[in-house]
Amino acid sequence: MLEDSIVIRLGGESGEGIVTIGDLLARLAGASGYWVYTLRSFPAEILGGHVMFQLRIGMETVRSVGDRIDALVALNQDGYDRHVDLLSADGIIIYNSDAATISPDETRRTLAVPLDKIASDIGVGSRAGKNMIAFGVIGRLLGFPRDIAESVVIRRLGKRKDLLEANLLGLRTGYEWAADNLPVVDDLRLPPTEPEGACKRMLVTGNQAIALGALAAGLKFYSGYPITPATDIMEFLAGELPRLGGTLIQAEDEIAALAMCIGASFSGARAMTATSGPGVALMTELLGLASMTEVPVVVVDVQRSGPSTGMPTKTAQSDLWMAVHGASDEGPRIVLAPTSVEDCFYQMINAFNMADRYQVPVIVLSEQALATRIETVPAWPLDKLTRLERVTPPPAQEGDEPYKRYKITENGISPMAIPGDPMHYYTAEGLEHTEFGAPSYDPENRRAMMEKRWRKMETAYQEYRTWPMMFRRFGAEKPDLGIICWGSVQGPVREALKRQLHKGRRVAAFVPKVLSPLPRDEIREFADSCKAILIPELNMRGQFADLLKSELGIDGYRLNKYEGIPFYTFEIEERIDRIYEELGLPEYEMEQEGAC
Amino acid sequence: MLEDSIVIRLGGESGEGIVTIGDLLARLAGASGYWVYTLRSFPAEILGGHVMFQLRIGMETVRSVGDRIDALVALNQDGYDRHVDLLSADGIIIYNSDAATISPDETRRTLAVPLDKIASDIGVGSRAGKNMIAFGVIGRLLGFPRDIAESVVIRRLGKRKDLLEANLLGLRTGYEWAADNLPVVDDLRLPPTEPEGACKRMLVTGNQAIALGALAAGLKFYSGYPITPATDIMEFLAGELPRLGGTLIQAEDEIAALAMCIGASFSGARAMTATSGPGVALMTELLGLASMTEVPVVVVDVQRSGPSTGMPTKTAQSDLWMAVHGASDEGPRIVLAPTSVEDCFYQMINAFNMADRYQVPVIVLSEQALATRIETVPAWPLDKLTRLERVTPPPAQEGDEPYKRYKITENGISPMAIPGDPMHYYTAEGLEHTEFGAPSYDPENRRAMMEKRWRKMETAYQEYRTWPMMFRRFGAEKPDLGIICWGSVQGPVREALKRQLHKGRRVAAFVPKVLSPLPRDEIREFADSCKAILIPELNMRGQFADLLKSELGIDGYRLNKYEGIPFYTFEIEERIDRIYEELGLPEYEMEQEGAC
Amino acid sequence: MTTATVRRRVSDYKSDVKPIWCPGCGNYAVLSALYRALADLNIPPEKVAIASGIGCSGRFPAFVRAYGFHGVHGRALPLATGIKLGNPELTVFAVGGDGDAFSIGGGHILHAARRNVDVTYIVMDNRIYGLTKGQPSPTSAQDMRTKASPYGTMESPMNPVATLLSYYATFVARGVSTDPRMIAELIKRAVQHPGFSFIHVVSPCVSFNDLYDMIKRRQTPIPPDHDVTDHDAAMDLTLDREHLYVGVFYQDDRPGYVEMLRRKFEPYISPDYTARTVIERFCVTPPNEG
Amino acid sequence: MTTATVRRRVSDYKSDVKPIWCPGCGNYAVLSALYRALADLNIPPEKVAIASGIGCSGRFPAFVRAYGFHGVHGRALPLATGIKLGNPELTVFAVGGDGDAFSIGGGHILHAARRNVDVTYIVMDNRIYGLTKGQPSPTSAQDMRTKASPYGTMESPMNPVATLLSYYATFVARGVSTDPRMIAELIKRAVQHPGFSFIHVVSPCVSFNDLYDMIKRRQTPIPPDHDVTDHDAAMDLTLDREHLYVGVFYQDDRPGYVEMLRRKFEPYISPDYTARTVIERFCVTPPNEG
Ligand SMILES: Cc1ncc(C[n+]2csc(CCOP(=O)(O)OP(=O)(O)O)c2C)c(N)n1
Ligand SMILES: Cc1ncc(C[n+]2csc(CCOP(=O)(O)OP(=O)(O)O)c2C)c(N)n1
Ligand code: SF4
Ligand code: SF4
Ligand SMILES: [Mg+2]
Ligand SMILES: [Mg+2]
Repeated sequence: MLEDSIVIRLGGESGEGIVTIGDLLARLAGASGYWVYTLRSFPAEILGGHVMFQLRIGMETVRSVGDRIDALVALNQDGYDRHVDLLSADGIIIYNSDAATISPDETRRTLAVPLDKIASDIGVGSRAGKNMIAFGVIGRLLGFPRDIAESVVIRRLGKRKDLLEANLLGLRTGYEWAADNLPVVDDLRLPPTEPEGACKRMLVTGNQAIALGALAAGLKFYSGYPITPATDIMEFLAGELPRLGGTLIQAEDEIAALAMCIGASFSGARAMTATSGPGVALMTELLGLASMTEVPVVVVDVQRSGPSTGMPTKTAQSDLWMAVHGASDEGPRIVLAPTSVEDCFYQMINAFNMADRYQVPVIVLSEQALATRIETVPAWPLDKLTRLERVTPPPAQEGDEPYKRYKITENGISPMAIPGDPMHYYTAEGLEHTEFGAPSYDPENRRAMMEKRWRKMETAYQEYRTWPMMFRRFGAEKPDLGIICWGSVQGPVREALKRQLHKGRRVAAFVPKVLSPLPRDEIREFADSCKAILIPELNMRGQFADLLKSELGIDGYRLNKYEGIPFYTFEIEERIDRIYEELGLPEYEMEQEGAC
Repeated sequence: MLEDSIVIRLGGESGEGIVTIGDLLARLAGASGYWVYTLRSFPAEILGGHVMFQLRIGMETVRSVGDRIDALVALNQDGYDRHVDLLSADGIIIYNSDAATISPDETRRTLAVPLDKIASDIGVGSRAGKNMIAFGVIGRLLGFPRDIAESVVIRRLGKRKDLLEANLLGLRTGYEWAADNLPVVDDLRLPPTEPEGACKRMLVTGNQAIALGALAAGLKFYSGYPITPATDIMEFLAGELPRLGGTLIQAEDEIAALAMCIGASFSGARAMTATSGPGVALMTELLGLASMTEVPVVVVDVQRSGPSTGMPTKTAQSDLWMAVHGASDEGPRIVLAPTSVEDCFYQMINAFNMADRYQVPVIVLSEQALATRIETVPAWPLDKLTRLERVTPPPAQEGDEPYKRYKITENGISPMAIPGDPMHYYTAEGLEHTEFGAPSYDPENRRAMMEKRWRKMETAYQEYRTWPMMFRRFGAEKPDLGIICWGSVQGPVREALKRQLHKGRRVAAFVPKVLSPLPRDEIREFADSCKAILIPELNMRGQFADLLKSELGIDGYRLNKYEGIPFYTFEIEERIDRIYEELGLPEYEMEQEGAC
Repeated sequence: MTTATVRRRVSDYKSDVKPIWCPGCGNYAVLSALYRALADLNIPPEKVAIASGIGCSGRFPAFVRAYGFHGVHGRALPLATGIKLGNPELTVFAVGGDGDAFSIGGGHILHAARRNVDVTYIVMDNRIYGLTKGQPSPTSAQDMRTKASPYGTMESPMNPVATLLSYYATFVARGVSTDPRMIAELIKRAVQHPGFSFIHVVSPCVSFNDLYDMIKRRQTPIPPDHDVTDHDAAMDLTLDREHLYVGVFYQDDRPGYVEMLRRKFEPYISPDYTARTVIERFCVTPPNEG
Repeated sequence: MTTATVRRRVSDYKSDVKPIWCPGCGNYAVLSALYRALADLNIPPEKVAIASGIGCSGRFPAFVRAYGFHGVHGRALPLATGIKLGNPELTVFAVGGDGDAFSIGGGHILHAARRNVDVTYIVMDNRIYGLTKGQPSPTSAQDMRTKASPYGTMESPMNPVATLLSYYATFVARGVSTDPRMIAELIKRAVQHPGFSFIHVVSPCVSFNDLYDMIKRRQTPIPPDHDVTDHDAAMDLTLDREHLYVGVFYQDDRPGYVEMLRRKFEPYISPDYTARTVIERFCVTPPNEG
């Protein structure tokens, strides 16, 4: 077990309800006052195929998938065969003894549950019934109260009274059967916690947090095209946005989607689209248009493994190059990367604020694993969110000079009129243009306009560096080794850090949320304070490491993983070990300095 | 005058034949044994507007536009007003005295030519007639033989007998009028040269050289979509490719264009498309597909100023980021940049060879100014061109194991079957795949495949570094200051170098033709041999400088120009001066070491 | 929407930017027709937005005193769709050339028609790529010789009006640049039409494809007895290769997208249902409060 | 083209890759029909190439023993066009779903039809996005509820056959997955057709949009007396909302693109005209040799 947490993995056939059981367990753990972090696989088959759902349940915020499995729940033979190698030496196997047999050489504890037989005994032969029994058995083994489990089921099925009874019967049967037939396994029980009051915590996926952040930011227009693993952002918003007075259109392709968003934003609405790498690739021409016409727009890229179609259900951090550089010539844009499910929400607030304030496209780089996992997050402080509005021109006076849409200003921001304003007509112009927006090829004007547009990036940096939580620093105060990372790699890095501190190593981490424009002084200062730098990321070529090198001259050790799987904490630690060895970095008396 | 060359600029209304006169003068100079390098502007108006056409005529290869104008030919008032500031202090003004008046403060030599009157005297009031008179006047002033001028006109109008007589009359009138009425201006005459035999030199534009290189490389399929400044590559090939047994399709958009090229290449044909930045932006998804399916394809990007529509007729070197990085995730591709009109041809030969050999997309970065200017180039040695073929699987034998399209090999290159081969069926697969091409999400396989694909880039580097002329080094042998540049910036840099050497400064330049994968050891070695590095380029953000920094750790002084105009030699020199001053670099006795 | 007293004139819609089109270009007729139609409809200029792609015709927005968006090649319609749905108060136009509309932008029209989005789309069809100086477009005649097709084109031309009819666009009309008054009338009807409207203007390019003669020879008013709700009859008119029919081919007055949205979602909208409501649904509620 | 004696069988076209489709998916019928048609036509597998985009149906090529290209979403047709023109000896198919074809790929069909390029395009229309698990497609019924349209879709569905007819595609047919034999017949005719051919297959998605009932209720063979060269009659058949007509709607045997190319350029092709000829034209020839 990894510090006060337990990792449970469920394996079975897709469609057998693995995901339902996992989801209910997550809710049960959440409602019982624990923190959850899930991981799931998506079968390559269109229907059927093997599915894995893993939960890590902890006493406090869980930050990574964990390393090894503490308990494996195998609903069929595959569920055992495929995952048993990851089970820790003192792990436990819980298996459907009607569908799987355990290797005779197995030395770890096993708990047989004749799931099919129990189900037929109470007359619920259906899949749903069996799932509920399994849910009950596991709930009991984990020591979660039955009444909370029942309330979770009631919340989920509240409106389907027809199904509710059978499901509750299955659940109770599971609890009872486990109480009667299985030992209490202490290793499966976390210490009790005090569940806090309602609305202090939420259980959401990264994609849900993105969608909720957008709604909280005042999203008014969404257009998107389905693509794994971003589709459910659109699906979720399709049910909510029109009820909140906004509009959602499933476009004919990604190009149309972004063009519509740019149009809607031009006419005053906060607008966004969400897609994955192949979709962003199609959008780059329009990203250039948004930079040039200075129209705010938010594009979420839920990264998946490529290139090309690649591995659509596998995670990656491999679109950074494209996000920062993917278009013809040089248009300013802002790139944000949320570091956790909780942070997805905040980065959407930032995204809309920065888009509006700096009149640029903002790309939010999420990741497949982050998007699809459920995390327990503290409820967001909805009353404390700030909204930055676009700078609009002041009401025109008689005798004003004609409206300069692209006025050259010191901070680069030109007041932007919203159609309907009777005094500030203009044409948003994709050709190089004068301050009035008229096409111009004049060399002086050109230089001034390029500089004005890019000045906004400097303004953005100078402003955001004063905002809270735009970059984070963890770990030792006077570090020997510094880790610089982005996105969801923050989770395993923080966990590794904690253990490294316990070992007496002075390791620290710096995590920017804004990847362009980078918080350059802060990163440099951090890097200068370390003897060596490690840059772990989920891609092959080291895109972030390259960026740090070209923009800030920072050279670091690299750790690249590109198999579509998030980092395990131990992988980060192993790399740290190697650097310590190579450089002979010092270890100190165990110390606790620095928060993780 | 800039070392044995003369710069003549013509200015007038578009449609007045400025371009015709300029083109004829280029041919006349070429046929008279001189070297030519032109520059022209494109009016923003759709018809009409001011046009400038400039020729630099030299005794040996001309490498840049030059600095100041030696002779200004103004066909109307605008032609005088707009350009007179660039005329050198001892320059000469030749002007149509029926359409322009010269400032009374003008102190430089002026030659009035009453063009309209001369024309009406001989009864050719037409525009074409006036142009021919102007051509004749200038031809005579420059001292080119009249018979060569006539042959140039005959070659151009050979098939239009109806026009020929009137044109020849105009030409002769021009020569005669100038002989009778104008002084011989020595400054306008270059020393005589010995015109070499037929076919030793050609007069071509960069776009023509691209098209001719493609034909010489065995192009079989072209699909493209019109876009300035790449359109005339397609227009030229439309007249030739089908006659050579190939096929050319004007596609419905750039996406279809590249998809067709990928399809044609898959079925065995050498295929290419040409476009500009906005088109490449639309193509990036398919570039990823070509990387992933390992299909050779050549994409020419004639760069223009952006972002977005930007300044379509203005030059830039601003798509390097996109060429190297613009797609989702990480697919290998090769990026080439020709350094002159002559080199456009060679880089197309390289492009097709490298695409076929390494089964990757190859992007050729040309530039608007390079594409549209006429240069005299030595005739290409058509008999000495090498053709690298795709590696195909050996004929299958009974009992062979099934064909592995994506076989993991040491150099990364997997033999590629061509449809029609009855023993090597396969599906080109955009999903991550096994060696057989079957979709696979297996982590081990994934890692092996990513590495295999990227290994080809290392193989490419190790191979091309042994080929001739894949990078060039000019200037001092033991340099104090090193310049690293790419594309057409080579021209002014070489010219600046020559002058710097004359000044006794040890300056050298390194110019890679391959920008990805960079000739890393060669560049590093060069950089290590210099005390400081200067990286001049035609963009704002320093894309190449960033690349050198992130890939090779090279930090240099930057010189960025982003007004859509090529470098003048003096701009490079001024920057060098500043670096010399800042660093106090030594100046030596004038020395001549190093070829430029 | 407008204060009752204002009566606007053509000059109220003219911007300071002088058109850069060649003298004689058919697009001037469309521009003056738009001024006229807007004045007749008396729409406040600030409530008008015009989106375009790239092309000679794409330069249109800058010449109108209104809000404009000169976007990228082929995306006028999705831009206009977004503008309309971002601010349904606006009267929104998409304008552009035949290449912009039917070649690179060809994938968007079907879907704008299916959505019946409240945008008036004016395509200035000169059967050529004007701005890039004369390559064939999807409407160019077969075997036409251009710089890009020196042996003549291989493709048969499309029929824009027939295509739009097959997409069930709810308003389909044609004008010709020789008759700006008629174009103005068509624009007025199109703007008043609920939902998507399409106006095909045959607009000569004097520099690369002068169609004035063809228009003179073939233009024919749609017969007054034509029933604009009769889709088959409309289709028949377009398939007639002799005549270039001018007028309204088809009109179906079903509600436009904005009205459909209103009808569908008005029942669900309430001040009690806010982003907060949605977010709080995700709270993990302890059982006693569940 | 093939050695006279070989007689191929269905099994000669089956690859080793097992389809990953859901049991009952309509695409199986199309796959077996293709095997059957290829065997009947006795085309050597190495002369067959199949291009697809992304979707459940896009997985098609791997299941056929032939050359395949599983490309990106929406680009099956331009890929197939390139494959055919890169090697005109091949029999080339493009295959894919309704989203791939009419949504993201919708801009390419008109132009493939205008070119009359010799490719057979089979669209497996399940009126849904299968692979991404159930969003509406351009052929989804109005008001259809899916995860992405929980209140029902707003758009009216397109009519693929009518659209292809309005594009003047030269071969337009429809099959249904309940009748693989018929699909095989249509494929054979399509392959033999010179130029572009389009087969619309109504192919149920058992997981997200089960159309078997609809097919059973509405499928009707095209009347035997239908004249396939009569475009108007074909259009009428498709506009009938009661019947789902199955068979060949329209066929026009004018030459395909490859044949047109041959006719146009054969007179110009000669061994004396080579790349060298073209290049040498640019030489600056001194006057005495000019
Ligand atoms: C992505 C992209 N591809 C190509 C172009 C070049 N381009 C500009 S306008 C145009 C076509 C113009 O033709 P049309 O749409 O008919 O407009 P017209 O000029 O005839 O009014 C093209 C190909 C571009 N600007 N962007
Ligand atoms: C550029 C891009 N956008 C979106 C996707 C996601 N995607 C894959 S298949 C598909 C649609 C599938 O529907 P359809 O074409 O009807 O095929 P079906 O699965 O129904 O056979 C989508 C949206 C993608 N792969 N690439
Ligand atoms: S080129 Fe043709 S379309 Fe363009 S402005 Fe001139 S006449 Fe009009
Ligand atoms: S999801 Fe639908 S279309 Fe896809 S394989 Fe299953 S049944 Fe077929
Ligand atoms: Mg046009
Ligand atoms: Mg489908």
